[in-house]
Amino acid sequence: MTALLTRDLALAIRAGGGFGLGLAFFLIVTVMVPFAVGPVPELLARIAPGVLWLGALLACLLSLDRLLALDWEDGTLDLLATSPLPLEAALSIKALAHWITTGLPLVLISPVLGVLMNLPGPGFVWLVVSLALGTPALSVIGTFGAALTVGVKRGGLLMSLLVLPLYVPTLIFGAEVARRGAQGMDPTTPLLMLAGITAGVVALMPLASAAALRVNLR
Amino acid sequence: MTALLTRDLALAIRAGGGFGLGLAFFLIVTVMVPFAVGPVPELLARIAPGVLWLGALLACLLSLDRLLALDWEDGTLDLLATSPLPLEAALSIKALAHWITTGLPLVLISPVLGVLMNLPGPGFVWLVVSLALGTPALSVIGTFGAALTVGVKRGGLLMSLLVLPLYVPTLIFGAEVARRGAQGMDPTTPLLMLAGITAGVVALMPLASAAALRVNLR
Amino acid sequence: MSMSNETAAPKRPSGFWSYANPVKFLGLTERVLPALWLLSGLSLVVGLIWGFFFTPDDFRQGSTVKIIYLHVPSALMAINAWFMMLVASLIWLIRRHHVSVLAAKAAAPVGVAMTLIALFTGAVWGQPMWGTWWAWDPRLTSFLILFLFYLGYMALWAAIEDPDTAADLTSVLCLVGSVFAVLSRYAVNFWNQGLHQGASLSLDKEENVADVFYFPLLVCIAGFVLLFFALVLYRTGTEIRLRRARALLAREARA
Amino acid sequence: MTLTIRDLCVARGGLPVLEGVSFSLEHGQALILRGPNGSGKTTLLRTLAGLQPPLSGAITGAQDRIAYAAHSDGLKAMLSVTENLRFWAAVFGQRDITPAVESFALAPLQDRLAGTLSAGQKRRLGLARLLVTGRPIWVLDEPTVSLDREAVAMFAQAVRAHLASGGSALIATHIDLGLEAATLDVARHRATSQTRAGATDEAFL
Amino acid sequence: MTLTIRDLCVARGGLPVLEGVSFSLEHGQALILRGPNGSGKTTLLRTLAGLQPPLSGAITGAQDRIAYAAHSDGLKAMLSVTENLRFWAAVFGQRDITPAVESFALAPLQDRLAGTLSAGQKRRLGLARLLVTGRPIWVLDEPTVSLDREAVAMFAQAVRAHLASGGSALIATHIDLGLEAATLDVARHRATSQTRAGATDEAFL
Amino acid sequence: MMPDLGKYADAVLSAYGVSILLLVALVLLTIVQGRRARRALIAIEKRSRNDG
Ligand code: HEM
Ligand SMILES: Nc1ncnc2c1ncn2[C@@H]1O[C@H](COP(=O)(O)OP(=O)(O)OP(=O)(O)O)[C@@H](O)[C@H]1O
Ligand SMILES: Nc1ncnc2c1ncn2[C@@H]1O[C@H](COP(=O)(O)OP(=O)(O)OP(=O)(O)O)[C@@H](O)[C@H]1O
Ligand SMILES: [Mg+2]
Ligand SMILES: [Mg+2]
Repeated sequence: MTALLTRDLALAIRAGGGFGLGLAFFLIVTVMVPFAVGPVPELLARIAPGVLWLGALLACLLSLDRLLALDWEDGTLDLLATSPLPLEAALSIKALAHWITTGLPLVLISPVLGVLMNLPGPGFVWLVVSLALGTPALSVIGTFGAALTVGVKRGGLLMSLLVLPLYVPTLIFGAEVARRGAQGMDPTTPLLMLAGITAGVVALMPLASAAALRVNLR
Repeated sequence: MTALLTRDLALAIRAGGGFGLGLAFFLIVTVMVPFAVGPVPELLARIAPGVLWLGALLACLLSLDRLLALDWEDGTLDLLATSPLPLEAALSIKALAHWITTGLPLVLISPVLGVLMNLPGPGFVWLVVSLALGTPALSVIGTFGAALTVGVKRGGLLMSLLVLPLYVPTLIFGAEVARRGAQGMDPTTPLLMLAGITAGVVALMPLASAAALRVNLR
Repeated sequence: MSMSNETAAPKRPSGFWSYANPVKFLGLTERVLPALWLLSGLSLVVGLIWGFFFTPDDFRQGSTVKIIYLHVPSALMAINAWFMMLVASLIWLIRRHHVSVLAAKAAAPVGVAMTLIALFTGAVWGQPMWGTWWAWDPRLTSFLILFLFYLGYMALWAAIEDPDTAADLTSVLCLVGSVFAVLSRYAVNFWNQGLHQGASLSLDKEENVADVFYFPLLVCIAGFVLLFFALVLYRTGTEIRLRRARALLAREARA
Repeated sequence: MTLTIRDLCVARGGLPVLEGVSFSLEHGQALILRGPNGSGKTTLLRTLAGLQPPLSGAITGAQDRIAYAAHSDGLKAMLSVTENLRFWAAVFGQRDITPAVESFALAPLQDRLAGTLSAGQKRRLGLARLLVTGRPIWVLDEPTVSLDREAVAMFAQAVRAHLASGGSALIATHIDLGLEAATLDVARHRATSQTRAGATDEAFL
Repeated sequence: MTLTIRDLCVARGGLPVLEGVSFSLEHGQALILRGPNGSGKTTLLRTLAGLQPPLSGAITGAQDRIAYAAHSDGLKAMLSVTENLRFWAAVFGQRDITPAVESFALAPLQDRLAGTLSAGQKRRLGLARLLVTGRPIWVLDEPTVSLDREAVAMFAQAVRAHLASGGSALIATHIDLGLEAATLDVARHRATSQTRAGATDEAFL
Repeated sequence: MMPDLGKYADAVLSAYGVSILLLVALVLLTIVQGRRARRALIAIEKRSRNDG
């Protein structure tokens, strides 16, 4: 178990910045938004929570294809499936490694990007809280998407297509928490929903992922 | 030359919808935006041109990693490099195939998504024109990014990091054309700039891409 | 630095290019560096203390003008570091001197630090002056883009295993990136006319920077320039040693 | 416990490839699978390793006792030789990787990244992985591809040692390994077009 | 024109691997490269194919005359056997793919997607690609990996026909192909640690 | 000694603080890395001279 986690982390760091790149992508996407919609401060402030959540989601999504595809190509998954480690546990660990290398850094840097997007003062805390609570769900759901598409050569785009709709509830509640927070409203209800989704997904999704992966390994 | 183009197109269609997926991703990203920023019609109308351009850009970006990586893995690039076809020409053709399977469908479907995003009436023509003029540049610049990162295992994220800043000028002028069009202003100046960038990039970038690829094949 | 087991190469280039030889380069920098460190430290200390303690407040900006002694030199160096990387990359692509490309590699983190200082001091300055930490002003925006180019450049170095491949690819990226950085600058200017002051270092625009601010600023700029050179030379030496260690290890493994 | 295969029928791409395969593999025994290209060796081995279900027939004694090695070795280019071995050892609950390193003469390559090995060196590392699984049944698909003569001998020696310590091995190969072992020619079990593909979908075939 | 190699020194990963390699290859000749794993055969062949520059030495007569085939065959899993061959024929300005199909007995597999072939069948298709290049010098890295005995004979036959028609071939292999050809043992050309890696950076090595 | 920074004290002090911190960190990092590389190289050279 720990061996798998440390190996995945080591690989993420060595293969040219597993940490850095997710971050950099998040940064770039949020930086591109003003170029696209124009440099109007109050407009930016209004869409800031949503854009930051969307940016985090896309950064997560883009790194998903590294999650299983490499291990599939070089046969590691075949060998893991025949190993004593249950596939469910292996996939949970891989999701955890993905979160540590992608989700966690995003959470930590989001306040800086909030500044760039003119996020109103009270929004910062809630942005961080909602991301910290929501990104684990993104990693776990993403693992399912990766398991579904792992047999497909370069299934990156297909996976995005499958995963994005699954991300909708997390995105809605997460962005709602951040938005209400930024407008000084009470974010408890969406926060509870977000927490519920994350808890449920972390507990149950690995079962589905393992089932999908087993089919793909056949 | 034609053989390479038809093969790339055939592969894109057969390998599970090269056309469909770019489109679908574009669709989903633009659909996610209302979830993220909240369903306020006039807000959506205001950010519509920018969001559509950003969506097109991301859809393009996400399909870039198929552009060369598959051919690298199975040795096709080695063999192409030793073939009579100059590498510059081969890469131009690959960029063209990428545009036909990704950029062109985006251009064609953008009016529909404009409706979803409440794009104001006069904006439609200019949205389509700007995308038609700008997406070829995206494909060509993307080919350069792909050529730079082709040796790196699963360099998708790294490639995004390298390519996104290169996309900035195209994005700014493209989105500006669409935005001015939507607001009934005169978009000629940014349109000319956009055309200039596309022309320059199409003419010169393949040289850089071929140079990078040759280094990577060593 | 012991490279005593090296034999002399058959024919060596002379003059400036002779420093493309790593041994000679290390020999030179070994001698120059102490002086460089000392000078840069001295001018930084003098400039910053002068600026911070012994200059008056501006009538409009109050004490915030003191930020200029960090902001302007770091912004200058951030841009010039990239320019130096561009020149060094070109030298590598044309003459294939390893030291040159290693110097470019060594300069990137320094450039990033300078960019970060410029961004941070600018943001802190902007809060009282413009009422916001950040505005999408063209100067600021193109700085952010420069920051992204630095990140991309460093990430590419980190991602590629073979040093010569990495050198070639990062050099090509530096070239293409420079063109696009200039393009972006124009695009951004077109897209938004900003808040930031224009060039005020030119001496004829006396209204912008009075002499009291001007001289300590010059000392600070000199300090930053010297520090940049000291850092880059030292780091290039480090990169050369890492390359050599790598080569020796590989040779050992193969023997 | 012996590995016993009874009347196995395996399919690839929805079509039966082999049928009526039966054998059993005792402790200390090796079995060489032979057969021309495309005859179904790979399919059979993947089925035994539990990576795909058989169409019909029974496999007993395979559960959690098989170490499978095919062309893809599960090696990470960015990890060193020892790191790769350590990882697989940990996954299979083992600790000691020295026997593996020694059997395949990997000591001089120990600190090299796996991605910088030559084809044959990579292959040796892939085979060394078998030793750190601690599993008794080795199921190997063309293990000696790219190996030079010396390395093939090294491999044969490792197999002999494994058999001597009570393990068993099932090896598909086209070349002569110099092992004293029974041979099974899968060509004789080629599925005839009569073979049905499954229970509920006979109508398709 | 003969392929002539004079005093070639090739490097991999920044280190010299082979030095002082000299030979020439006339029309109708084949040369077999031998050497233990990791001795530098692959590196030498890639250099000759023009995929990497030599450290020093001269290669004449290689420009645009080499057809290179290694482990990766440049085959697309989603294209059929004929489509794959047609594509490479078009890239090399050829038209007729029937000789290639016939030489490697691919007719029964013609309409199968390349991805559904077995390891040996895929290899046969990769070798058939050589015939559609129309290039006179074949440079082959372990061409017979995964082939059964019959297919190896098929390959040897194709090489003989190629030589008879005035072509030449350079083959790195660990097994005996049954070809009557000269052999070059690269192990004798191993670069000593004295060899320098480049022009201006002597101090690195 | 300390000049009166007025209401902008926070801004000026934090700008100086962070910038100097960044510079010092950069210099320290550079020197630590340099020292480490130097030591590693000397060790390797010594070993390879003893072996060969
Ligand atoms: C994050 C925000 C900021 C960034 C990235 C930034 C960046 C820059 C850059 C790139 C330069 C040009 C250096 C050169 O080429 O000479 C510069 C100069 C300067 N900046 Fe800023 N700046 C920022 C905020 C501010 C603010 C808020 C002020 C003051 C209100 C300011 C005042 C100045 C002054 C006086 C100069 C010197 C002008 C010159 O000599 O060219 N900056 N800054
Ligand atoms: N995905 C697939 N769809 C359809 N048929 C397939 C597929 N994969 C393999 N086959 C066919 O199944 C048969 C058995 O293939 P298998 O790979 O098991 O052969 P093999 O004995 O391992 O051959 P080799 O010695 O060439 O490796 C072959 O005829 C092959 O063409
Ligand atoms: N990327 C790399 N970095 C450093 N060394 C490498 C790299 N790739 C290969 N090598 C080393 O270069 C040497 C030559 O490798 P090469 O692949 O040419 O050998 P080979 O003769 O083809 O061996 P095999 O028979 O195993 O295929 C080997 O010692 C190998 O370990
Ligand atoms: Mg097989
Ligand atoms: Mg080889």
